[in-house]
Amino acid sequence: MAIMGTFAFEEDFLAAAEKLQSSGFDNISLLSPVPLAEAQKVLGLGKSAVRRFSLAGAIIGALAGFALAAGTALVFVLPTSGRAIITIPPFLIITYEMTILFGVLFTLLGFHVVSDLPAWRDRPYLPAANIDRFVVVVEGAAGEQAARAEAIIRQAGAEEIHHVEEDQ
Amino acid sequence: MKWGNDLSTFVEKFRQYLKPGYYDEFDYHWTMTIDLDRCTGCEACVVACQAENNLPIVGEKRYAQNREIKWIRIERYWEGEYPDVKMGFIPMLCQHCDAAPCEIACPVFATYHNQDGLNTQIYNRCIGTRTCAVYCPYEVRYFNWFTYTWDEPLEQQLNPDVTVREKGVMEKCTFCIQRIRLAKDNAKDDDRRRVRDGEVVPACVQSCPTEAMAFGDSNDPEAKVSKMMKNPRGYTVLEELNTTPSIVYLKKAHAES
Amino acid sequence: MQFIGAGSLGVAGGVLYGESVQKDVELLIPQVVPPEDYSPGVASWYNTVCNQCSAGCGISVRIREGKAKKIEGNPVHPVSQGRLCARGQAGLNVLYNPDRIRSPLQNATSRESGSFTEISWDEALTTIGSRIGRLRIEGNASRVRLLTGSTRGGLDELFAQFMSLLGSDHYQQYDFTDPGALRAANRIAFGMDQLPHYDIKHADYLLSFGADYLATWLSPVHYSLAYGHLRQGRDGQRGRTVQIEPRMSLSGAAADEWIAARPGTEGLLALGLAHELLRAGSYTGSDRDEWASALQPYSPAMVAAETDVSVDTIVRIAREFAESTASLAIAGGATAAGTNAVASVVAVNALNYLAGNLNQPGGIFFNPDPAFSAAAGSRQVGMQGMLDLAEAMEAGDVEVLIVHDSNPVHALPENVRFRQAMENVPLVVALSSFHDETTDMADLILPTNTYLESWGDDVPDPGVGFPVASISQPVVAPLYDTLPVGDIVLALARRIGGELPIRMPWGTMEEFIKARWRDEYDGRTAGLEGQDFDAFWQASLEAGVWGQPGIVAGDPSMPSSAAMIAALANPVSEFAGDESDYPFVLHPYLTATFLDGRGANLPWLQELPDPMTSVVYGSWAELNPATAEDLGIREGDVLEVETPAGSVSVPALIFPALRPGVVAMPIGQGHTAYGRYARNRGANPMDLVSMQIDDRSGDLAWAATRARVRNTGERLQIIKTDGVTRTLGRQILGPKNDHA
Amino acid sequence: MFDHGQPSYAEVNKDILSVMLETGPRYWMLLGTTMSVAVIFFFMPWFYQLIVGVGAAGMSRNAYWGTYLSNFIFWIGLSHSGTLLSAILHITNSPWRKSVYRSAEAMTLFSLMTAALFVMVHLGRVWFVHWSFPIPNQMGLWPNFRSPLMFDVMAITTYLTASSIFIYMGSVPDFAAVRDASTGTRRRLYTIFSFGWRGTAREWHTLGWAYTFFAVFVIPLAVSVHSIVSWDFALSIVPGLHHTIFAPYFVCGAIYSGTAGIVTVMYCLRKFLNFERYIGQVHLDNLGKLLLALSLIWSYINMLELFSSWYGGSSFELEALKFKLTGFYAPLYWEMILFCAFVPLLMFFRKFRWSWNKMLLISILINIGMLTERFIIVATSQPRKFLPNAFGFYFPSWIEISITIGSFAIFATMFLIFIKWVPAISIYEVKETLKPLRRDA
Repeated sequence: MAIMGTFAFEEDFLAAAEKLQSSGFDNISLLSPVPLAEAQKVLGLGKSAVRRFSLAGAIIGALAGFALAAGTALVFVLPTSGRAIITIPPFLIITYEMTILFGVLFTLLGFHVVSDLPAWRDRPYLPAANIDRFVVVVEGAAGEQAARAEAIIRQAGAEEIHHVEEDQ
Repeated sequence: MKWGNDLSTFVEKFRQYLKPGYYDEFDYHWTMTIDLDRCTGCEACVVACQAENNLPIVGEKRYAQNREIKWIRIERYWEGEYPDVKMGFIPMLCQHCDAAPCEIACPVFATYHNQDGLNTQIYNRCIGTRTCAVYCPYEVRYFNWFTYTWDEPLEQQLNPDVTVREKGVMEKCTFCIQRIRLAKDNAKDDDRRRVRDGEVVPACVQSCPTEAMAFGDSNDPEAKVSKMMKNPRGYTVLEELNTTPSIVYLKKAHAES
Repeated sequence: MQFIGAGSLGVAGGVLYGESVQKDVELLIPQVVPPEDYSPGVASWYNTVCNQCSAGCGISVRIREGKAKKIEGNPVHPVSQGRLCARGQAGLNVLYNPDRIRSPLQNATSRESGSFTEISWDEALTTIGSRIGRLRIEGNASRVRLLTGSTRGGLDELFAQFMSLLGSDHYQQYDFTDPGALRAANRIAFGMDQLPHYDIKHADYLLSFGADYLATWLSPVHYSLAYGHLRQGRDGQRGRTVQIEPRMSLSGAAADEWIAARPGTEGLLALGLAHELLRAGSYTGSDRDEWASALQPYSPAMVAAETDVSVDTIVRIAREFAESTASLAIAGGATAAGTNAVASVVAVNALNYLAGNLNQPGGIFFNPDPAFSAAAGSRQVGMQGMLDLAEAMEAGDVEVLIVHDSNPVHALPENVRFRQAMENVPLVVALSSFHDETTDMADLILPTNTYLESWGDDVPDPGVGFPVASISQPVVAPLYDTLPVGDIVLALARRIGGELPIRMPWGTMEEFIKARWRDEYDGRTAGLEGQDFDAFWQASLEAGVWGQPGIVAGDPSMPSSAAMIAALANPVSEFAGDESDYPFVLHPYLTATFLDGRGANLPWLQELPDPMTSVVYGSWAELNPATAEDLGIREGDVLEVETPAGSVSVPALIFPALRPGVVAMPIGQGHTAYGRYARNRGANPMDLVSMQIDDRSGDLAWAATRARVRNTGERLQIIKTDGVTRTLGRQILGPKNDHA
Repeated sequence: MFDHGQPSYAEVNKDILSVMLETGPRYWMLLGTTMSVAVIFFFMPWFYQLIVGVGAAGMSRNAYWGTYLSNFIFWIGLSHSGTLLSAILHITNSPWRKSVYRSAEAMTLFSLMTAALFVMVHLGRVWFVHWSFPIPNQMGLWPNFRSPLMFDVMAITTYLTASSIFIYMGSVPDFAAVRDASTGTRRRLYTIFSFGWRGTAREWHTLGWAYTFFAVFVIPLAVSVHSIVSWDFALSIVPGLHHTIFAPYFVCGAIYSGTAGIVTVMYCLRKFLNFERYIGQVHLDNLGKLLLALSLIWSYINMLELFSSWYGGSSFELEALKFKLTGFYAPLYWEMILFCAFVPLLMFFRKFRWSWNKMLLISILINIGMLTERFIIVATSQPRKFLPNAFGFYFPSWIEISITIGSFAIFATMFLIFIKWVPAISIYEVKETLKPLRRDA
């Protein structure tokens, strides 16, 4: 069972978030219509792992790029214009493009992995959160725990509180 | 894969492939010399080429649009004004450059340098980007803007040793590669390693009524071309571009006195 | 219904797509089971004789799967020596021309209509045979006329026999390109009919008076070979050539020096040179004084004034000509086409005579008696003969006119009225492969095999210094329901009956040729020892040519200088038309591609850029740049060129190497018939030529007409491959610095 | 920054989404027109050309490259607006970017597609175009990676991929907004499009990082793409094309025409989609300044090009130069100079920078100028190469002209479809620029 509290104002929302965080609720998500640096701070999100994907992608791309150009040149040796078969300068251009291509693709992959999207099941959500409301969601809290969470949220000045059954 | 599985050979090959240039390794280096002092601009070579290589009859309309296809053409240049006016002819055909500007241009390897030192054009491979023609400083590449047809029964003349090109394909002088292939086969048949000098000549050279053109393998120092190339009148067109053409022209001599 | 709709839509789309991306399959070998007479994929070569001009080059034709693929020069033939000109190679277009006549035709209605209906050979031959037969019996055989082009060798012999047996002495030939003036002049100078062998190959100073020996004069391929040798064939010795003509021809372009003397005065210039030669005292013959007196009037000063060539030039050229060890002077083209043609050529001959070039290497060799004692050109009647013929036809003296390989309606000036004269001939028979202007006027068209499908033989004229004869054999099976000309003649003979079939017993041309060669073989023994006829025949057939290099002409009857001197008079050509109304001189010239127009129906030649101007398809009128500027004429302006004889409209072309005051026009285009490639293309300058005849040769003075040009204001694109024809200082023709 | 007072968060959603969700007849008429123009002017002539051959165009042995290639370059150039600007401005986080970048990126994507189409039209045998892709095949034959055209293939495919990912990822939160605001099929569709986006802090955080990396990758990519396109010319030895300056010249020209393109597009968005509240003076002003700067750089490089060819003094270069400046196409050349070098100078005056109509006019003139620039490059250099005897002339055929017109219709069509599928202005980023939802705000 999940508890959702909607807030009209950022401060209340953040206050609630901090309170919950400090009182040991680990499974909370903070929904907001715009990115909020503070909210991310509350959850202690620092550097994202996405950047590792990007780096890996770029490196793999560079290798793949040169391998493609040089390798295919060797598969079928066709001399042109008296140039070397493995002609470094033009192959660097291919390398360059492939670096970027793979970099981008891996970053995309990274995004999906880290943000664990696409979501395969619906999760507690209020459309208002994508318009002009801030929503705190506490999941996996039951019984007396839930009551405490609800108290904290209400105390922080939530407009409404929703209870939703999580589909297990 | 060409290099097999052996790593060392691979590395060795790899090193070798890093060096530019290849001409010294050619089996043959087919070369043509054209003596402008003999050339009279009679255009016999032009028709010879048309007959040998199935060049289309494009018709008046296409000609007016500069869509003609003539693998070898005669360029004319006037010098001076009347009455001291002179005319200079120069046959212009694919120069089969060792450092051909056209070859790097092709994205699909439709044109490349083969082991006879020929600048080849593979019609089946061509996708018609026309880049090679733009890059060619001698403007000797011709494009099939249409699929040309022959008025029946003219098609019966078509040379079965040469393909008929379809629309969207680039074409150019091949040094009559079909003749070269035949000569090499014959050489193989009677267990000679190499084609004899003068055993094969392109249609244009064959027909030239003034014997202005010579053709042969310049790797062979005894060949006629090798001797002609040493002529002090020898030069290559647009030398400053460093395309190292396989066609050496012999400048028109001037009457003493 | 929807299904059909959708289906057909799909089909249409498929078809269009296929159309757009695929090309239809073509079979290399038309038959499923290849016939025995050839093995697929293997080329065989047959030697025969070229018929594209009257040089008589030997050719080898490449055959694959029974189809002719390429024509090259016959390496063992002394005329072409393995080389061939553009015209010769385009012979394949003659064989496979889409516009060939494919079966006997009968004129459906009127002659003008040009519409024909197919008939059987039997019917056609019977019609002609019976008619001629009747005339023969009536003793009116002379009402049968036979006109051919420059037919030589066996066919000529066959025609001659046919006509003489018929009892008509009216077998005549007309070929615009036949060097009648040259023959006449040589007859006067050297007293011989056949042309001498001009040894350009070994000359080191060639002085050409209007003779475009590299493109159109006598034997272009042979002379081109010779030219190559003259230039670079000998180590350290490069022959010089000087060309004298008002409009730079191919030979002029090749020459070291190009002199545009005033048109019509070339002969005079020759005399001026002769005068100077004599004065310089290099000639020491016994008849020196006669010459001196005869040449007295032609002082360099006087000649310079007349010819517009500076005195120094005259003196210098005379000196060079005299001093060169092997000098040679030749005359042709416009020089041999003035009212003074013969006089001019005689003057040139005199030059050779005085410089001692006769029977010298690099000079003029007289040919020995030709094989088959062929009397070359003896039946060429020239323009006078054609006028007589036209007159006879006009007068109704001609009942049957047989035309072969000659196109007078196109080749003769309008004012001969040949076309109209033909109206009065009850039966005109054309032996032809193409619907040319004359053929279209015929009542009966007997389609002939092309020369690549026929038997024949030929004795090249001019010869090469020793006896030569070539055999021409069919290299492919006839494409259509046509017959070789010879077979037609023989068939006619059989139809006509009387003694003809008895005296002309041969079934086919092949038999006739073989018989002819047997006679020749029996006649000659020298050089044929230990070779029976069959071997000889086989060898000659395979080689395509037979010759005896050993034999040379005995010392010729040394020319009588008296005759020459007598013939020198009146060296300046008279022009039709008054200079005040017609300020320009009309200079028609033969082109390397079409010659007198016979090549105009060959697509390869139509698409071949004209060597000097790069123009394709259509004709033009050339003007000197300065002249054009004065008249405010740009390239492509349509000019009306008008002469006393008529007028044509052609686009203007600015030509740098043309004497001011001359308007030059290429001959060969302007056909009103002659197939899809030739019809209605350009103009025919012969329509402009006034009827003037040099009575000493009876030939038309086609270069002796004045003209005026008018800018019609219309424009017509001249199709040419040339962009800019100046090097713009780029070293394309070779580096400037060195002096190799 | 907002001319007509600040909208509330809710209004932002309403305004922007309404464009997508409510469709009037005018839209359908417009779409119908552009589509039919595209078919009649572009695809039908192209099909005809497929059947008869490229000869349907005006090219000949004097110019093997014609308007197809010059248009290709033009469209590639136009594509440099969006992604590049958007990325640069994102990295230098300048807030005014936020309301324009979405449509700018869309422009990139669509002009890139149009450009790709022109490659197809240009090819002699387009049905074999796949031979130029590195696809394993039984012939064991691979494309020639030494060829400038292969650089193109690689660069453009990469650019297409990168910029589509870039624009898509930027719109994921907005897809969620569409999902929430819609029902039925569209809702299901956008549920998929938005990956089930909720806007949790973690999602925002990852998106932020990823987006920044995309931006970092895209900037050098965009620069490389147009450099590579310029090398198609510069790597030849043809006089008039063989210039080292070409890469910067093309890149600068590309951004130049792209930016001008944005101004035009913004004008339309503002006018027809009533985005007056979001696209305001500040954007126009900033873009104006940017354009001005670019035009100055462009003029400078142009002078450099002329100067270096003239100073080099080689007969070949001089001939090409002479033909360009005084030949048949000289009027076009000077028209280009007028439109791209002089007209933009007007933007020195605030009067012009602040007037939508004036800016629209200027931006359109600039792009006309850039279109002709590309045409001049192909039409004046090729007919004046090395051998005077082969000098000639090139004039486009009616088919080429019609296809050129058609390409604009194709672009418009794609854009019209786009505004119905993707919020033309980034909802959440506009919200960021509003005053935050705080008590103290």
